[in-house]
Amino acid sequence: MNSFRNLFPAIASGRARTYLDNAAMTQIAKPVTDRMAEFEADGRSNVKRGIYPLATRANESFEAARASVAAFMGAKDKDEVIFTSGATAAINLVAHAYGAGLKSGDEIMVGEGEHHANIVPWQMLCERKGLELVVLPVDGDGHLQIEKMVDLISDRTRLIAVTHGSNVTGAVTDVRIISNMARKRGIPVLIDGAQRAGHGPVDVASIGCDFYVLSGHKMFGPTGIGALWARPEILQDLPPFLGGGEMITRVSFDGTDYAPPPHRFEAGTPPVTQAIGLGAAADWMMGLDWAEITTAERELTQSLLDVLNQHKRITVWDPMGVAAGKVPRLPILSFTVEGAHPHDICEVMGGEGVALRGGHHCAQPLMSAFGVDATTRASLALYNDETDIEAFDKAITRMLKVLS
Amino acid sequence: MNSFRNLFPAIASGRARTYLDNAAMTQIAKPVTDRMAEFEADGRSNVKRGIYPLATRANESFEAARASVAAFMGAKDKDEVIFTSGATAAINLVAHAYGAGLKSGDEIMVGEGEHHANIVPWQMLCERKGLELVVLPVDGDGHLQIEKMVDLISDRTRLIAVTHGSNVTGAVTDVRIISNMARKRGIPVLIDGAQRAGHGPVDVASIGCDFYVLSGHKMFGPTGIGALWARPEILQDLPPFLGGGEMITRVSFDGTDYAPPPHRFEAGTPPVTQAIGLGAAADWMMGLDWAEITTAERELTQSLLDVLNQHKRITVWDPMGVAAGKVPRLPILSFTVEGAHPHDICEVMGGEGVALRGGHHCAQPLMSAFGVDATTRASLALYNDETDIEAFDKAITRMLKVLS
Amino acid sequence: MSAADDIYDAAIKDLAARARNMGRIEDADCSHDADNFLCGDRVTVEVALNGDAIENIGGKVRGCMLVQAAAAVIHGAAPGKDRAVLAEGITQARALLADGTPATGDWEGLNAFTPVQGHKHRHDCVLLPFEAVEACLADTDGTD
Amino acid sequence: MSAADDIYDAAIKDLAARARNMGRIEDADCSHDADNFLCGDRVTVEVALNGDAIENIGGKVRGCMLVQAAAAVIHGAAPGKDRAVLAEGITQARALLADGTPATGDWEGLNAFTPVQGHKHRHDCVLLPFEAVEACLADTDGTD
Ligand SMILES: Cc1ncc(COP(=O)(O)O)c(C=O)c1O
Ligand SMILES: Cc1ncc(COP(=O)(O)O)c(C=O)c1O
Repeated sequence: MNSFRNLFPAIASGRARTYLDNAAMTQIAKPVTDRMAEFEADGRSNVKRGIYPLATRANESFEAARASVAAFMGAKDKDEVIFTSGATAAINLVAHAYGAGLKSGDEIMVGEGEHHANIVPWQMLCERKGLELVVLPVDGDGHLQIEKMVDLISDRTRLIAVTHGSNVTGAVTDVRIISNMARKRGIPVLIDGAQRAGHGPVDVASIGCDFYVLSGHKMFGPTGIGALWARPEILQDLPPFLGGGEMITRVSFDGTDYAPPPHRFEAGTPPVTQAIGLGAAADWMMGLDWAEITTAERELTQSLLDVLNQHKRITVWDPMGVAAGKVPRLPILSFTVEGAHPHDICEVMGGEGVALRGGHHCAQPLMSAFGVDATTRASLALYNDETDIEAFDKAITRMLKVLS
Repeated sequence: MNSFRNLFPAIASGRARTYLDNAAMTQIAKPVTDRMAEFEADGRSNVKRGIYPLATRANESFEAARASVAAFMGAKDKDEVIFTSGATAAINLVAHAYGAGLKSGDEIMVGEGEHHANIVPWQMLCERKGLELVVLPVDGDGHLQIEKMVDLISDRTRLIAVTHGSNVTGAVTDVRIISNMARKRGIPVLIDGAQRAGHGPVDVASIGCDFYVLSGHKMFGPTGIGALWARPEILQDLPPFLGGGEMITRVSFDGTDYAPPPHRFEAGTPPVTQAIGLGAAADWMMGLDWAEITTAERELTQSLLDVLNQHKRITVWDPMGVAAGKVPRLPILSFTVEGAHPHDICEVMGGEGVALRGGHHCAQPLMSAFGVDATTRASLALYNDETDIEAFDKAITRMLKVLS
Repeated sequence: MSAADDIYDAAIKDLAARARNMGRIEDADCSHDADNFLCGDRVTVEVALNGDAIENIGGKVRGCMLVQAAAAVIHGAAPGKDRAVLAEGITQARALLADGTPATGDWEGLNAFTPVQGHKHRHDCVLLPFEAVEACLADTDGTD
Repeated sequence: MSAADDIYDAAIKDLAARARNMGRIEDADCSHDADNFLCGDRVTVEVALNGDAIENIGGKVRGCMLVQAAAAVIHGAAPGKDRAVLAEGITQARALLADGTPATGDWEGLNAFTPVQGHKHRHDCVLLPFEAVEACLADTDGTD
């Protein structure tokens, strides 16, 4: 048995058996729930201003969590990390705070294969400020066509927002090339790391991007928490997004002075316990052997592909070359079955104990590019193993029979 | 011993001994942590779209929590409740979504004694859209001067935002009168119930307001969660605030259609586990005898006042008549000590095991109205009892000696 | 047999296959897109009226087998009847899903959905095509 | 004695009381407000220079006893000295708080803060007046 399974009570107990919906939400790790439970059982308190012992302990735990998340992301300083309620909130923060400085006619470039979280905030920004949304297309198997970027960049391009890893196909974007090209032209780059973060620490310094976002619930951490890393030079001058307590220096009805980053961007009581949980998830993940895990994840992905490829009715929407192990990919894949709708597939396979997600995966433009309404998705995490593949194989066979 | 103490491990164990900082954050109740732990141990999943059994269970738990919170607030239908990451996020949501329809010259009225969470979002809205912020003043003991409201309302007043209960003085606002006056003039009212919610269920129907916000961590629930109730007629037409997954009906680069409420306002993966926790807190609180608890809280407040009134160096910033039990109040009070700064008071009392908060309490305009920089605050919750008053009494005596 | 399989019986499959017979109507009196925003399914319906009678129903279903089957039931039952038949269909569909009340008369075909009763999270699939036709008809009668 | 009391000894109280002697300076060469945004404390400083020498320091302290005491130490040590003395004061204050290195020379008065070393969350209180004077002087020298 995969040795990680013991750290996930829902997996170990078999209650979440054959859980292959990790791209939507992973199970939560015991080191995470333990640290959160300890924080609350020992007396929780609000952070940032208290003086009594519980309050200083809470604040130290909260700031230590920030440091852990910063280390997980490869940030130089913990204060480059802003806690948000999730990846979506983090992208919206950038769309509002960075977007506040943009003017009618400016352009935002997004990938065609993005999750709605990395499309809709930009559409709304464009609507508010009269900007143009420029779309960088994907090819037939969902890879961004980076070679088209140069032609699509203009002297009005103000931001490039792309995913690090697709939540539909598992395609990994070459974020270093994109950041490098953008940097030469002085254009900031936002990387949506929501999917990537569940598969090991990242390094914003070597990527060379300007914003990086992630979500706790996709990296074995709690729900209700996410993080935004931003280059400190940019953060320093960004106006706040949400208003409230703890993000100000002084408030009067004549005017209000804002606090320095990261506090300027953390209005109100933050998700304290969840931030501590995300810190625990980051710490735990940083202690693992990711070379080994990545190899295991690739092998299992290949096994999934092998199962699917046995059946003529099944088409895999597979990033080019990945099946053969040539390019980096996340252990996420989408498939369609002739004559069967993804919701029905998920229903039948769910009945067999196999958790899959069917639908547009919040990536309708990518579905349009593929010319389908919906796909069925299987996505792995470090606790999946061969027993899951066997169950998947059996359930696929049954599903093909039931939905014939 | 107070019978609630057993339901709060941090209190029962004495680790959070003499915890009198409940207005900043309450301790979390065992029925809440139990329900959250169960949800995760049994296999969590993302909500709103999944078809396999864990996903439908997650969705049912999430929507049941929405129904619980709706019942706690006195809402007719669960879909009038939007989950947010806290009260601050809820107020910002209204400032953006409702604010989107306002025009230069329109006016927003706020109370002078508000928490920054109910000031700064409106200041930022005024800045963005060229609106005017009109301030409804407080009197010398921090009560809103409702009688001035009529004169301050104009035909450009578009919203009145006031707190249900002050986080500094415990003063309770007569939100029914305000809502009634506003309603006659067609002006929506937002009530900030962050403090009030920790002291029992509320009833938006009988208040007659249009928006009501609260936070989980101040009502024995988890951090990272809050709720907005809004009148359905208003909600129906409000544009979304944050963009992302689960808040859309259809996304394409030609344009995007938004989902109906409440989903239109819940972009991205919500704080699933925390929403379930808030539902548990609401359920638990709805089962308690609030007449009895309120009496006990008032008696303890009186005991705190009695302790403070023994000392000539101490001034209590007490809502008029409350000491004598004449008007409703929350069990929150602020005091200043001649020759001693609140931070030093909190340090010394914290050393004695008494947790108090000192500072401006995110209510700097109220501090200015009082002519002070900061106060020291004691705030009670249902688990406080006479042992806390005794510890407070002893610590006050010691503090006065140390800081003489 | 696992819990989920019971809804995919021969009756449902048969109906779903028949949804393909529902062609498009060029000169419909009304057309409407109904979305299940939670799952992304979409039903496009077109209705041709003849006075108060439903002459023909067409459109396109992009959704699961249940959505297709429900569209096929409507397509089989409604044409040639008074428009009021639709309201009756919705009532019967809701009753069947709620507590298993068997459908009768024009809507007997709905009984194919009896196994869906135990699958609450799929009830909306059955109702989506009804809502689409209802909204479509509402566009034509000025009531609403 | 409880853990928190040790910082409120006679030396600190004495210093804090002396902060009141720090008057305002009408025609200062610079003035600056420094805020501890986390707790809300604010130090307003005014500095009168005579060439590179600090002639006088004035201002107003709205903060806890530690902020007051630190302001009093500066007010006692800096006037009459070259402006460079301030940088030395900050270095010594940081060293004292970090690992208890005793302050020496002009800044011996800082040793009153030795008990604060164990109260990490109060270190910023001691540093706030220094940061205020530093920012104030930075305004006058064009470096920055
Ligand atoms: C690629 C990608 N980006 C962003 C998001 C949004 O993350 P969240 O829902 O946690 O805010 C997701 C989650 O589904 C995702 O897969
Ligand atoms: C009266 C009042 N309103 C709003 C808030 C903001 O709540 P939160 O910090 O949970 O967003 C608070 C919390 O301190 C409060 O006391």
